[in-house]
Amino acid sequence: MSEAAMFYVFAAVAAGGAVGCVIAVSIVRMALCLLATLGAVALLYFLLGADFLGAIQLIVYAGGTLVVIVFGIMLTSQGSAARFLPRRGEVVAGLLVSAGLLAGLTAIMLRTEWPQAGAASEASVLHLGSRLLSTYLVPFELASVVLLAVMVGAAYLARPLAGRRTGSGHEG
Amino acid sequence: MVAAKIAGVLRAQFPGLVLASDIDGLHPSLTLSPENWKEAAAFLRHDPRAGFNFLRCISSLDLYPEPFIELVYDLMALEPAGPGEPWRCAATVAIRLRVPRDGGSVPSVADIWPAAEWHEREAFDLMGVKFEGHPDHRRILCPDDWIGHPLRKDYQYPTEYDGIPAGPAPKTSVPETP
Amino acid sequence: MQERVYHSYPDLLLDAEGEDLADLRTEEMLINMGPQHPSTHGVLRLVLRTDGELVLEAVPHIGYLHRCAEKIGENLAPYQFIPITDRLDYLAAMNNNYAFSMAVEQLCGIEVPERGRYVRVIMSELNRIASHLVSFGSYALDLGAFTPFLYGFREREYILDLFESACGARLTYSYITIGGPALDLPEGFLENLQQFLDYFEPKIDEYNQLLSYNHIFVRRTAGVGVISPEDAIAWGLTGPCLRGSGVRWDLRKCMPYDIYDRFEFEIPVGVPGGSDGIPRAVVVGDSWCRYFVRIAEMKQSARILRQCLEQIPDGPVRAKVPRVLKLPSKEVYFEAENPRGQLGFLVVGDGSPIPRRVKIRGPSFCNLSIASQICRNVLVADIAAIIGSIDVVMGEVDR
Amino acid sequence: MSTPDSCDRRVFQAEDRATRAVRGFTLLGAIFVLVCAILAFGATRVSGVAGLLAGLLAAGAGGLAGASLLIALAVRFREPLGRLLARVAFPIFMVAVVATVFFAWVPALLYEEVDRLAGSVSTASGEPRQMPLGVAEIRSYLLGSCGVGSAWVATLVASLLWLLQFGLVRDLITVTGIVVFVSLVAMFGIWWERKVAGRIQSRLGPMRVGGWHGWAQSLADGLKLLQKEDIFLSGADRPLFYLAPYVAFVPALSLFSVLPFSAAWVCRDLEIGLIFILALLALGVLGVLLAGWSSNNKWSLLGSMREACQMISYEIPLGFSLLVPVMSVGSLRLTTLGEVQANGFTSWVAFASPFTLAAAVIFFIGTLASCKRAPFDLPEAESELVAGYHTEYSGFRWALFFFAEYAEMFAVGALATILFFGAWYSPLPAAWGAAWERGPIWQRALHGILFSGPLWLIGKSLFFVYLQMWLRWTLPRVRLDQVMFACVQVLLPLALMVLAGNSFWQLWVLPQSGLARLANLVCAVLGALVLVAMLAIIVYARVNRRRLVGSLVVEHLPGA
Repeated sequence: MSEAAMFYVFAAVAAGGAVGCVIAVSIVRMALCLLATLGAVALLYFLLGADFLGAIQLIVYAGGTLVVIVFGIMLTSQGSAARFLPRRGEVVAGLLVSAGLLAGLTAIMLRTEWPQAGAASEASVLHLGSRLLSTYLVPFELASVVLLAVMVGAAYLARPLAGRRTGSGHEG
Repeated sequence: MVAAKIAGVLRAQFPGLVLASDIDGLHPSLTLSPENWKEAAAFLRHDPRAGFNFLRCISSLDLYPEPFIELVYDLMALEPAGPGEPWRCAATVAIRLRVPRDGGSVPSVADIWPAAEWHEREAFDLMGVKFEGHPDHRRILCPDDWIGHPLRKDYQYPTEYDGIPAGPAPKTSVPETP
Repeated sequence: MQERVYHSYPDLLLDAEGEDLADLRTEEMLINMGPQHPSTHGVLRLVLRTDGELVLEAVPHIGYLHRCAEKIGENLAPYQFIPITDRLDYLAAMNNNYAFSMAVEQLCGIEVPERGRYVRVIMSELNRIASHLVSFGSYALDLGAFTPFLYGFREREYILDLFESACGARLTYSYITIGGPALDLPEGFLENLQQFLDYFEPKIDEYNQLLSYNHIFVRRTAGVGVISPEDAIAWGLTGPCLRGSGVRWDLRKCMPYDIYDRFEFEIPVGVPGGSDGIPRAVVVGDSWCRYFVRIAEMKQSARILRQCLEQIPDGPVRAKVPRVLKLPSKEVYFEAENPRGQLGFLVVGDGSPIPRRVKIRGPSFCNLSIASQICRNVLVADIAAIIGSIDVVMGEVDR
Repeated sequence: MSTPDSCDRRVFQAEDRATRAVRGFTLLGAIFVLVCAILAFGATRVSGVAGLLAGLLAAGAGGLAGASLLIALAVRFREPLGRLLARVAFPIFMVAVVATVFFAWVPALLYEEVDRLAGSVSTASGEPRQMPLGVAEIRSYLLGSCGVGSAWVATLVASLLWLLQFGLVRDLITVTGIVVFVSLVAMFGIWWERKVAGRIQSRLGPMRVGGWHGWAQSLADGLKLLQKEDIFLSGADRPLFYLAPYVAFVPALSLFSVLPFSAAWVCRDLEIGLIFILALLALGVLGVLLAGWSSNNKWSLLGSMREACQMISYEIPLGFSLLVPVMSVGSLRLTTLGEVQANGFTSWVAFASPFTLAAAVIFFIGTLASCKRAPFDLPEAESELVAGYHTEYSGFRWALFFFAEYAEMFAVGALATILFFGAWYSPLPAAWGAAWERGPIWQRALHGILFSGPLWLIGKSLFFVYLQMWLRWTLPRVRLDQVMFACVQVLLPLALMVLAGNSFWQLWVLPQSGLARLANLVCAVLGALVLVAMLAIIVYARVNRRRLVGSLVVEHLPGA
């Protein structure tokens, strides 16, 4: 029963955060709402016994991506001028798209046969690791190739900087 | 001695420039005419016979009730004396310029001695001398909206500043040395 | 104005010609550093134009401590003006008293007795050490090392105790006055001074171990804010700022006043790194050199003090000064070597006891004027390192 | 015309009125609590969630009422109380330390007792019993087989034991314990830092509040900060500004929920405990970012940008250095990581091979950066950025940042201990004390003190906290580009090399081979030498302190 209560609380926070993220005007507040959503989803993972997924969610999305987003906002725009005011047409289009998405997702959810949740296996990280390096090796490596491509792209963008040592003469 | 030599060189180089000289006093100085001051300053700075590379100070004296303000440029020529040896002072001299109190101006020498930049701003701020061609001709010590130039002898003490009341003007009394 | 090439920080976004290397620049920001900021040493205000951490330009704004000391000087007799000189460079009040008294003595032709001269030298050299100790400590503080600050103040405390025993004051002494020091030295002063010197001299090596040769400290200061000797002279820098640029110029040695020609001492200057244990990264004229000149000067001052202890004669300390000291209608410009550079006084008399004009050349004022030139294209953290190495006292800048 | 005296008297009268009001409310509250307690526990059988809630309500209300009663009494009798406290401060302090340790042990013993009780009841009745026993069952058991004489006492004890059967209650107790522990660690850390700084700088540090070396200084500071005005800036982003301290504090606090204090002393022993801790360390930066942004102050913004830069960069070498012990042990579970180091000094992971030792050093440097400790304290560099991201904060919100910082300091110290330096084990091999582990209670206590237990973990973590303080009060601050240089061009390649080296070591060097033993011995001796050198410095400084510090300072030190 307490798990159900916790589920509803976290789900409400996640949904509320998502709504807040959409309707907030200040970009940094959007980021904060996103933090609430991501954190609540991580808590849902913990509730499901998927500790690894929850922790990775926190590291990658909340601790990594979100920090980079906020950092980027701070670097590029000053003061409370960082505001996002969409036009009416944009709002309507966004509403239409999200309504369609909601309908599609609901339809899929209603049709799917969901497996009953079992107890999380004891050695889940071990299990996960061995699966990733055996059965799912190709997708795993593909993901790393994508990351490599991103890194190459970033290096290309920053090429004028990399042409010389940024470390300066003092650093030897 | 040294000041006398400089006076001679200046007289030879710029006829009519040196108006007066006080060589033997506590503060050896030459009074120049302000018109050619810029050229004379460049000469004093760069010519090997003078070589005054070090501007120690620019003082401004109010000669009230005479209608002049006198600017005193204290110059010094430093030269190295060899490795490990202290540098030598080849010569010192003070240059005086007389500027009319009201509306008078002199050419700025901030491009010849960068040290002059702040000294000239100070002279403008406190004494009200204008410097032509100064790169940043603003007040330096007083606030930008200050009225008057405090070091002038006829300066009226303000009774208030931005609504802040000020006390009466100070009285001068002569105490005895204990 | 001829284009000067100042040492610019081998920066992140500009190449050697100052051109943009990338369009990764972010929005420029104007930041007000001061007048209340921990590392502007009082009420200096710098307006920084920054691009992220990179400071493109720093414009000093001064005058927040302006009391128009020169106008006060025109309204007081020289003897009354002595306490005002305390408040110029309030970390070296003895030296200020000394310089102003000497200027007035030259104007009026007063001869100070031998013992008085020695007492003045002792006091001014002690105060030089005290001032450099504060400078050493606060510079460490600017760079984030808190402990040397308290070490500096711990040693300064002994000096202040000595001053207190001599004149009763610990900051604004008004002890050296026209005609010599106001009082003779108290009993036991010279013995205490001897003890202090024995304690203090080994401490300097300790400071060097703790801070001067610390790797992080060297990396923070070496090569930062380099002033070439030509620039240093052209901008009228004096004191450790001038000597840090390698110019061996010290009024006490080069144009000795009072009895300084009787002492043996050296003029420490900035030297390139790599020799004598000087860290290799050091460039002549950088912040480290200016800092280290002060450390070395403390040693020389201690040396002068030891010679004073040997030479000081007995006798009166103060000359006979007329009860009402009339200043002759003459003019004198006198400069003395203060801890921060040459403090100059132009005193003009007009036959009355009140001077017609007192002009003060504050060394910090001239030293600070170069700040905007060397604070270009540096990091925000370097501003603290550069301003701290120039070591300004705003009481003297603003007068 | 009101003289100062009459003014004072009026203030005192007002205070008396307030005291009377507080006392009245307290009395009412106490009566209410009594009624609740009778309702809750008076019945012979209370069970289910309703009973649990009633019990919690009663306990909470009772605690509140008791606290307000104490406050009222303290306000009323503040002067004699103050005089008394000044006399007995030191005994109280020592008693409090002992009591804290004791109260930390009690719940563990109680849990054990309750579980044993449940086991014995189920065997007695011969059929499997569901875990929540009724109060009546416990009471009858207590009256019957335990020989508790008084029925009243049995009822009371039974009610308490009944509560302890529930996981939620145990969690609540644990979380309360963690919050109290973190507050204590933070307050002790702040006081200790000031004392350490004082001694390093040849001064005394706080000496007044509390009598003995100003031990109550942090307490007084906390009270002061609670009373201070909560300043809000007109240009700031209000919700973010108010929220940011909590966003910084909560991850720091949550760190302790997975941090094992010993093999049995852990709130949640997650299988991926290490990753969870990394995640929380990464989350802490968000609070700092938001604080800097929402303050609408350029210095704060610069500070938080520095923090973000530094954190994102140093997470990478930090993560790599954490992988080294994970690779050696083969688990992400913190208790497993700790338990392999039971066999004394030489079995500590840091001394297993040169690579693990290097990883420990990298980890320590990385934690300095992630905790914003000198020489990496750029985000709050007071001489450059005024106070960095917390420039505009005041009062308790400001204190929360400090609580978070000191909690994080302790947590990373504990993490270093668990991963590299023998976790909760003493340098003595555990085999020597194996017999005591299951002996009577005094033997178990001795075992906890001598061989393994939370005290060892806390002690070793505090040593690392001390190291951080020592560095802070010795070194100047590095510059931002140097921080980045040190991370990207020094630490990162080093961490990668260590990681690769450790992999090869694991592959090729057999655990009991001569090379492995030699490396282990050399590393352990190196570690011991460092420790001995530090002790030697302490002794040297102590012996020569008059010469080193100067007579002026030493003669004012106590015991000079």
